[in-house]
Amino acid sequence: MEKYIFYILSVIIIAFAVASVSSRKMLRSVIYLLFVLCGIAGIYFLIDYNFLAAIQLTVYAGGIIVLIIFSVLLVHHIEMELEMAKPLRKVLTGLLCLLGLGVFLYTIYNNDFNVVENNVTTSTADIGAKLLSYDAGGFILPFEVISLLLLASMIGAIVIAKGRKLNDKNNEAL
Amino acid sequence: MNISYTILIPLIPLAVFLLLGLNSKRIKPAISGYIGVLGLSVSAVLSFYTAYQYFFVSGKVDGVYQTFVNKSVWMNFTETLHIDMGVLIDPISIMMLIVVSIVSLMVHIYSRGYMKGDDGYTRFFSYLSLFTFSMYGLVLATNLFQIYIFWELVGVSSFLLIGYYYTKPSAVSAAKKAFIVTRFADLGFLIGILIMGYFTGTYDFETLNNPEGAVILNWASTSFMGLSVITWALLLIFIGGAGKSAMFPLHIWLPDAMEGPTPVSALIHAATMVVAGVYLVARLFPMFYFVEHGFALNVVAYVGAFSSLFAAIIAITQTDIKRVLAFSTMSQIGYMMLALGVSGYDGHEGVGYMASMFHLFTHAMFKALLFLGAGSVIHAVHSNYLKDMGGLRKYMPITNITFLIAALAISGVPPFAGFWSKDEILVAAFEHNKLIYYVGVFVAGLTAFYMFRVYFGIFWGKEKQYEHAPHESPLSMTGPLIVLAILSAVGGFIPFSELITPDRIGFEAHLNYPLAAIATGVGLIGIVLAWVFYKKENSLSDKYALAFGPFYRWASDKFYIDEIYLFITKKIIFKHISAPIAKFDKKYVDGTMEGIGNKTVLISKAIKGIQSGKVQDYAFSFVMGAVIIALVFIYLWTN
Amino acid sequence: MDILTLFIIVPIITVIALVFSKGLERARVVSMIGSFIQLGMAINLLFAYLREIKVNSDIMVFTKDVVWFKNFNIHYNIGVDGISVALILLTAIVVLAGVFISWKMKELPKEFFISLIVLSLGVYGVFISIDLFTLFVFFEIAVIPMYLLIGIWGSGPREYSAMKLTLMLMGASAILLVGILGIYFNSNADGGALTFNILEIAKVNIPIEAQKLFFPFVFIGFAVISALFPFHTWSPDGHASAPTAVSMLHAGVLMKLGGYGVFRIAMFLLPEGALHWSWFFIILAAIGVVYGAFSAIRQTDLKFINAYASVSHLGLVLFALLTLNKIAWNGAIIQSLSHGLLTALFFALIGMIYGRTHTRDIRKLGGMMKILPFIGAIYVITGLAYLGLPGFSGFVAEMNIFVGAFQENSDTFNRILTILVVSSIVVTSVYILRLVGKIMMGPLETNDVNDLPKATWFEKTGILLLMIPVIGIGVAPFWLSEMIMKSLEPFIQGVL
Amino acid sequence: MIAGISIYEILTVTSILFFIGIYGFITRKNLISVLISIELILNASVVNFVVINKYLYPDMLQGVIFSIFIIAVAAAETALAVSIIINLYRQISSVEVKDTEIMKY
Repeated sequence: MEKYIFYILSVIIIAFAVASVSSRKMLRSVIYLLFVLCGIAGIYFLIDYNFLAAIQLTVYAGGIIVLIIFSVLLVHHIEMELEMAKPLRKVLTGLLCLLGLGVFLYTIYNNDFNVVENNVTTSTADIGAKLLSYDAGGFILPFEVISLLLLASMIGAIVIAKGRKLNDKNNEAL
Repeated sequence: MNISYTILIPLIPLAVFLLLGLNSKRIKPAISGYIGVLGLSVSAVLSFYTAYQYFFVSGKVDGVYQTFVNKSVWMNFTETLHIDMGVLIDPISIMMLIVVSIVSLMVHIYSRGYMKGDDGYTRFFSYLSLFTFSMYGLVLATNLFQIYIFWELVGVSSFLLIGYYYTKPSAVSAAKKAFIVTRFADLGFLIGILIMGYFTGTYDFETLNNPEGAVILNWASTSFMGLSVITWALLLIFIGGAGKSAMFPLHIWLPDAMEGPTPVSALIHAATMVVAGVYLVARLFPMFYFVEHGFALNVVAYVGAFSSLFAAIIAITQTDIKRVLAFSTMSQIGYMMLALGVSGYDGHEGVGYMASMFHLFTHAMFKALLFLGAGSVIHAVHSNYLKDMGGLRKYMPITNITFLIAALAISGVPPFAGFWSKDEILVAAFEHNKLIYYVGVFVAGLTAFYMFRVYFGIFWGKEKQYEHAPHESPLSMTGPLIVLAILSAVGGFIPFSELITPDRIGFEAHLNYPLAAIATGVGLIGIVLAWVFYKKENSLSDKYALAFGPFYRWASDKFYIDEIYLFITKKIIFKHISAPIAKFDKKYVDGTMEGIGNKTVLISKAIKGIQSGKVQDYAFSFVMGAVIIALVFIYLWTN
Repeated sequence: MDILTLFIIVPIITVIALVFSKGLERARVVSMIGSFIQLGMAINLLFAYLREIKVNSDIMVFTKDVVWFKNFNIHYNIGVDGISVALILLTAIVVLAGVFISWKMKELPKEFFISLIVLSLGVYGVFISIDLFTLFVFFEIAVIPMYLLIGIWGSGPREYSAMKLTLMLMGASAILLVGILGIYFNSNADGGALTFNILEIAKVNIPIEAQKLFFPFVFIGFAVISALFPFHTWSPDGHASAPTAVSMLHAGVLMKLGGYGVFRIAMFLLPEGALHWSWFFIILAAIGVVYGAFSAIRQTDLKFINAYASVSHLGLVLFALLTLNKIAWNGAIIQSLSHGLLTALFFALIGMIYGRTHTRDIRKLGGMMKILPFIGAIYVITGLAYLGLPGFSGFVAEMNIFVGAFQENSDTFNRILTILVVSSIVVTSVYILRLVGKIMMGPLETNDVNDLPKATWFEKTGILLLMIPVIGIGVAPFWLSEMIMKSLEPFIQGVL
Repeated sequence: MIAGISIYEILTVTSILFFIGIYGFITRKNLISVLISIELILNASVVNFVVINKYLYPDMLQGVIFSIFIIAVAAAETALAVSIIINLYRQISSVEVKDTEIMKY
């Protein structure tokens, strides 16, 4: 059963990923991305990382996609057709990607993974404890760093998005 | 004999030149004329004094005229090879000093009248002084290099004086032509000097000319293409002389040089500068005579004889009186060359040398007179052409008489000066080379004919319509004419053979009556023919001109030598050497350099795209690089 | 302060003063004072040198040695001999004359004078350096301002010309650097330390193979700036586009660096290489002499004519150097001086004519003598001096070269080339007289130029500054040639 | 663990996803599309972290925690990118990659 679900998810991910990068309509492209992200969340569910799946859905599908959609709506007409790259470029890039993929797969399939059969379930509490742990192997420092980063990026995003024009207006007001 | 004061002879004109040249705008014309004449008078007096001292007081030791030298080093090359500056006093340099002094002084005086009212009056006198300085320097030179230096300076003063009317295109091109042709000849001279300097190790005339000296004794030591290198050097030096002296085929500048003011023609292109070539050969006469048994001297003789004949023929056909005189000058200089060429060295053998110098002297007098007379005529009628003249004897009696004297002198009618010198030349030629003798006699006849053609054409014949009645020139112009006429009349009685000989000993010259009679007879025939043709206006001359047909036309077009030169310079050098070089330079040499530059630009343009600033291109390259590196690693690890 | 370093310090001070001076008036006065001091120092140096050599028999006097880069043994090592003294004097004269000629520079005068002074700094530096590397650095300092001077203040296709000139000279510098490094890495052939010091390298027997290998690099590297055929093409364009003072400095001084470098480095340090290669380069030099002269005949732009004439005259310098003969070398140095002065004069006069008539096309000029008597007279005199008239410096130089080229160690091959080269004096007279005849003499070409402004006091001063040494050398060459000959002694010994 | 699915298959899928992302990154002409492609690439790597954690080291949580960090960074990154895009759009009225080339000067 899980096997088939995985295959279905894989097909969804790959198909929508392809659709996402080849669609000429911006909004659709974003929506296809949403499906890809949801598919990935599905994979997380499958391998029993429910917390991760939840984050994937809330942060990615909920936050990032919404952000992108907003930006699309702000800068585009919905029906606007996108300019596409030259065919030669596409072909070359495609070939390059296939070659790269070949390299990857060759490497992966030639690598003997030391797979441990298991059925461990990871609870959210474990993850939380690990994240906030001061002990050896704890992630409190990166956690703080990330939080600072998020704060900084939030401020940065606001400042950048405000742009010059507001400043100009202020100057005019003064 | 103390000769240290002689250095003043050239330096005074130099001072005058600097004074007038630097202040040409500030000095009033009248004053500048006086300064010029005064300065030159001092030089002339000094020259005469030197001549007197040398010839009659202290020049002779044991019956041989000595050489006095006073020099200092100007530039060192090696221990032995250096350029000196100084004065050299010997018979021929003194003779030349006298010639230059007399003619230059006369011309200075004459110019005060002739150039009156001209814009560049002061400039003219400064140029004249420059020329006189250079000529004195040339005459007094102690070595080959010094003579070359002043040789160039006379060339440039000649250039400046020919181009004196510098707004006239014909004058400018004549000046250029004179300078370039003579400079081309000087190229030969310079190479000759270089060869001579290297193979003999000296430039000094005394060392070179010593008949017992190492140079003359060892002439055969090195040879090149069958001739001794010294002979080559002499021939090359002679090319320089031939250029200045307008010998065939380097004569083309001389007729054109008549574009200059007439006094200049008289001074430079008749009496002094053009005989510099003769002087140069005479200066090196022992070398010419002894080296390779006189091979070079023979060349001189034949070139002289040919030029003499060639110029005389052309002179008959010219209608511009100054050009007739110019070709006559060329012919007479050819005569002098011929005389040098047939001369021997010892005792009476040296009669050719003596005659040449003698003729140089007398010719300077009567040719200067002819030119100044012609100038006087031109001044009166404002034209150079015979067709605009005629019957002037009534208006210009003094000019008429003096011109006649000069014409008689050049035609070799006794007892005028030309007769004596010409006779000596013919004697020398008769004794050494019959062919040249016949040429000489023939030329003597031609000379008489064309001279009297001009004379009759100007002063006799039909009176022309003159714009305003011609009048005799002022005293400042007729005075020099009279002085020169007197000299032309009596100059032949100077005992040259006792003063100037190759071996410096002197001999008793005597008339060779049969030869003198033949020469005089031929001259008289020429005069009579001219009388018949040109005394009265008649059609005889045209008839004979027609009879000669193409030959006459060739002669009147100067045998197309000018055209050949033009062809060579314009068509060959300018068009087929210079222009292609300029084009080659632009197209290939520059093109190659440009090409390198352009290729660099192209290459940089081609690779500029790599650094496009497009993130996606970078990403592409990055991925490609990563993949390639991965492939390399895989390849390395799996094998 | 030692007498030579002042030649570096004074220009720097002048430049600093210029930075703080505003406007044309002050800038030109400051640069004039600076150049005057330089000229005074140069004259002082000349006399000091003449005194010094009486008591000091070293090759170079007034030497000073300060370590600069210890690792590579680079020193700030300076000193002069008679040749450098003469060339320094030339530079001082030409720079001062150039300042006078630029008296009315309108655009960015301050920057112009700064570049000019920096250029002169580089030139002085080259002439006083004994250290190869220092010399190279100064060489580059002299070349770089050229780009700005032509590119900013030039006329016509100035950017093109400036680019071409700079690129070709830089290319040459690259080649030169290879040569210099080649010498440097062979300077320990006798076991000592690697050194850039010219005097020390001269004592070392650099392996013959290395000499043969590196001589062409050094020679070409320097000869390009002396417009060696076929690397001369930057010169006509560069001169034509450059402003007057820059043409003067360039042709007058900068192009002399080539001959100087060939002499001081290529010939002195690589004598075997010189012997081995001279036959080849002498052909190029001889071609350059004749070729430049013939090219000049066909040009119609005054500056092009002079540029090609420079190719011809500097070809003569290289030719003389390659004959490997003391007299010819003496001639080469004098020719450098003479050509420097005369070309500077020529370019100054061309600048004056151009400033008045706004054309350099000889077809459009004529009869200038009538309306500009002073300039006309000087032009004719300069022309005559240029074609080697006795009484001017050109004659002295040419005669030394020709006589030298005929002396002992030359063979038939050299002599035939010499005769070829001698014939260039005729061609030179053809183009000079054509020029003089066309633009100075003859009828006036246009009627509306009847009242051109006469020469001003600063123009006259500039011209007289250049004219006096020309005549001085021409009339009394003995003292100069004595001084140079004496300095040549140690150099010629290496070659013979 | 997914029953019947080996690690190879999952890695294959993520590799494909990764290269689709790269393809998109290189070929798309629009800044937002480029951003989407970056998300694809990030996701592919996140899945890899997770999967390798699960299959090879089930007792540890590093992979998971790293994934969380990556998601956080991606969110921050997207927020900044979007704000830049919006600002850019205001300045030059375009979000085409080719129009932003002027930034290289």
